[in-house]
Amino acid sequence: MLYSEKVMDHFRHPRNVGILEHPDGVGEVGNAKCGDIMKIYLKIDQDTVSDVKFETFGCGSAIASSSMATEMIKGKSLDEVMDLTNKAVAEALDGLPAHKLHCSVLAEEAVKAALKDYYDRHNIAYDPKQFSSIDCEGCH
Amino acid sequence: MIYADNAATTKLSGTALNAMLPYLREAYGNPSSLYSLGQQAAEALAEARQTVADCLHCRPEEIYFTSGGSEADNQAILSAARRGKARGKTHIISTSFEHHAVLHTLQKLEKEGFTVTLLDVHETGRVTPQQVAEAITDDTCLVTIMYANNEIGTIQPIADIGRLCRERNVLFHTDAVQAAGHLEIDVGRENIDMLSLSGHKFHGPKGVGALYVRKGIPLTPLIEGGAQERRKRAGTENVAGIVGMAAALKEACDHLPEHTAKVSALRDKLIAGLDAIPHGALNGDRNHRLPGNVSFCFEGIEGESMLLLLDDRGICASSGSACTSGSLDPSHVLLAIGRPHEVAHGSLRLSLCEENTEQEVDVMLREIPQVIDYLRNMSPVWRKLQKGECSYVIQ
Amino acid sequence: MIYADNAATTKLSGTALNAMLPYLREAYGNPSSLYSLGQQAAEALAEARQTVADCLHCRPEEIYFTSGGSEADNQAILSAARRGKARGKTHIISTSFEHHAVLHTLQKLEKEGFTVTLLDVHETGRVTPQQVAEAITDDTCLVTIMYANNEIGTIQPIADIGRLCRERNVLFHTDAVQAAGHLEIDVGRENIDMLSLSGHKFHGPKGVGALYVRKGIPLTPLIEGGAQERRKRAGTENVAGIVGMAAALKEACDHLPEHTAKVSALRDKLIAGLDAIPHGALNGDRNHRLPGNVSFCFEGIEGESMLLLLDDRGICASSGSACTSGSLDPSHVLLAIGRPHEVAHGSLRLSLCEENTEQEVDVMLREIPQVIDYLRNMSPVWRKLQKGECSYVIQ
Ligand SMILES: Cc1ncc(COP(=O)(O)O)c(C=O)c1O
Ligand SMILES: Cc1ncc(COP(=O)(O)O)c(C=O)c1O
Ligand code: FES
Ligand code: FES
Repeated sequence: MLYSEKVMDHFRHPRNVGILEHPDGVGEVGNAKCGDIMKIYLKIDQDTVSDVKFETFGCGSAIASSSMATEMIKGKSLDEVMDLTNKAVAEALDGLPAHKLHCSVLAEEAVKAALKDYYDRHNIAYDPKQFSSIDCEGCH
Repeated sequence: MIYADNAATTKLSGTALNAMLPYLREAYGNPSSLYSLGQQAAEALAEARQTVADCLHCRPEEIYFTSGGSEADNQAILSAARRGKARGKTHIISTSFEHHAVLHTLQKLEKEGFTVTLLDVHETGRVTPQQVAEAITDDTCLVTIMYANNEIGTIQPIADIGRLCRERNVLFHTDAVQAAGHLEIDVGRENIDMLSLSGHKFHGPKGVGALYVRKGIPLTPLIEGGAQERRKRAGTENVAGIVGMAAALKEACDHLPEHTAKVSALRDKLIAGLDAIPHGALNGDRNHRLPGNVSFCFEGIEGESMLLLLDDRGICASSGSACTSGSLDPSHVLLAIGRPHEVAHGSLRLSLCEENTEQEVDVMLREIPQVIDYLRNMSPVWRKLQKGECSYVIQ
Repeated sequence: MIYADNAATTKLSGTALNAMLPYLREAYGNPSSLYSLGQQAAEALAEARQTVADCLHCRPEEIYFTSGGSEADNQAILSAARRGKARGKTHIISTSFEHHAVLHTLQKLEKEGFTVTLLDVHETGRVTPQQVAEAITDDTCLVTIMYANNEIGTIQPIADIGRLCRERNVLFHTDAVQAAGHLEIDVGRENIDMLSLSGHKFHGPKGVGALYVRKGIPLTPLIEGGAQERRKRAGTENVAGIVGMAAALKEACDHLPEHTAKVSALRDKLIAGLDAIPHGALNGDRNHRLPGNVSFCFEGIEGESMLLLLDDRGICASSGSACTSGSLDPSHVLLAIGRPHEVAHGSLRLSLCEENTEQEVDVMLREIPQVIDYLRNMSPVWRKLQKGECSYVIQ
């Protein structure tokens, strides 16, 4: 199979799909031109992700990566969220085909973009360098 | 399972398989061998060549067997280019939505100094003979235009282009991989100089194809070696494959009108049903279209996830062509007919054959809208469109 | 019927046919398609690649499937030549008795400005590593030397040549079409950079082959188009053929010592029997020889008539190689080992496999001398030799 059982499970039964009405942070990365957009909504209570939802326009591995990423950060402290890597997402999915690894990159970036949005909205100081990876240049 | 991806490949027909089996079992001789077992294979090749020639309305000595459509395309184009270069002509005309077997070969020639004009195929997915006429210069050595497109199924005005090329004394090659066995082809009447076809697109085996080259046109080998195929294509012949391809082509051509009627009725029903989905649109001309081809773009969703969900529901479909599925770029064909990138990503191709049924069409018309709805509901792009934050490309 | 032309082609093994049948029937998906039917074909390809890699002792990603041995030879050599040219190196070393798939490709390169050294293969039909060492210059980009010769069956000192090429940093390709499945091959241990093989020479199907290319060595496509074979060989994959070839190769490799023992005993009996015919001689080295190869030249007769008479007696044999049988020239291989033209015309190749029996050998040893006698009796050449009007070349 093109995808692992894990990927197909998250693709067929995506966790946390949808939107949050009053999110504390929203991150959107990618562009439809490239064929993939991910949007992550965060609800944050006491420096912890209390709820998370996602919307994705993209391939099977993009949907599975978003689903897995939201599971991995739900209930986690913001420090832990900051430590999320695309590699961890891909590994949690039992791997992705080489040409689909960028979907997991997109998932990491969407989460971090949402976190950055939370910091921005709440005037919380952060080191901008931490978020410097959020761009689409290196995707393809 | 509903198999609706006959443009990617087809099921080997029973007739073709039965024709092949003796050559996979007891009749295993090498056609170049002198003894009876070898000559039996040589006769099978000769018969297959005659059959293929009959289907295209040419002579058997104008047929060269290859390992498939890609090889035939490569050899035809490179061969015409060599001939052109020898005469000081290095301009080639083609279209922007050819198969990669053609486009990549042209790119290779461009690096060698050839100039390539890729004609616009318009929103309809068709070139006009006028475009070809205007593009031909004194430097033009080859026009290569596909008979029918593999993704959107549009049929080109081949006979008109053929006449024109013949008048202007320019070689004309057509990639008929999607047309052979599905459309009536007469290479003589249509003034075709070279034509490529591939066995597995008309219920023949994979890994075997043919190149028609009009008598008198020199052909350069792509694969050098033994004296097979009148020294134009070396390598021990895939006897079983060739015999199977010929049997399948004959079967297809013998039933052409009947299959066309059946398949195009299914196609039209499918198109009518999918037309009802909002913000979706048929790709390419509605009339000049392969009998089995249904190709749509749907806004707000991405093709691959649609295919995977359809697979879960037992429907085999594709998004663009099969052989580029390893790539993330949107289909060059859909871009060529003017679909913007974001819409080109949401494409669905259903390609039918005479084994598909009306019941299957009904199932597809039930399942596909559900899958599209489901995916649109989780798509941030669709939400924005719905909210009016950006505007629909397809009304 | 006694089939003694296994160097021309072999009977498809039952194991290989059974492995193929599912892919000729229900499992007809295109390996590039996303849905399960396609992925099932993709998995079959992956498994076949692993199997072939295991047999050659390399990694699956070093295996490229082709349409046969000729295509593999062409692609390997052209690819190495492109790489050489890019580095300013345009000298290639080969031998004078390679298969035409190699020799004709080299001739094409010569026209493009490459210099080709064809090493002498001596009366023994073998090159020495020293010859290769002496021929390599700073300008050498490729050494291509066949693993075993298709006509006279002589095995080359591949491991020694490989070591030497690696030391001198020159690419080494070997045409192992006659060796794969018949000799133990380890591309790593033998320092082989590229290796060609063909399915139908070891009881696999016709029209499918493989090219091994060591990791890190760039490969140029011969056939451009889709993304198949990691973009190095376009065209919808011959899934059934590839699966059949892999099954046949595994079967051959699994039984290698056993088959070698059996077949070489038959060969030796045949050679001993034919040695008794006056004015005939074995072609090529007696020891470094494919297990199944028996190749003789008989003075005073012509090969084709011998083959036709043997066919009448139910024996399938060949004279030289199958794929040059359209030509009237004597075998370049026999000329290369120093046989004069008149003797080279009187050649007989018997190539055995594990399905041949001792009884068949006995029949051949009864029939062949009769046929030779008969033909000599009507040969003016033979009469002259007998009368002492000219002298025997073979004592
Ligand atoms: C040594 C050798 N190389 C190459 C080939 C070509 O293989 P194929 O005919 O499968 O292309 C053959 C046999 O025909 C051969 O014996
Ligand atoms: C229009 C067209 N040309 C060429 C090809 C290549 O044929 P094959 O894959 O048999 O080499 C295909 C299909 O794959 C095709 O649809
Ligand atoms: S989303 Fe396509 S490049 Fe990043
Ligand atoms: S999102 Fe397009 S490839 Fe994954």
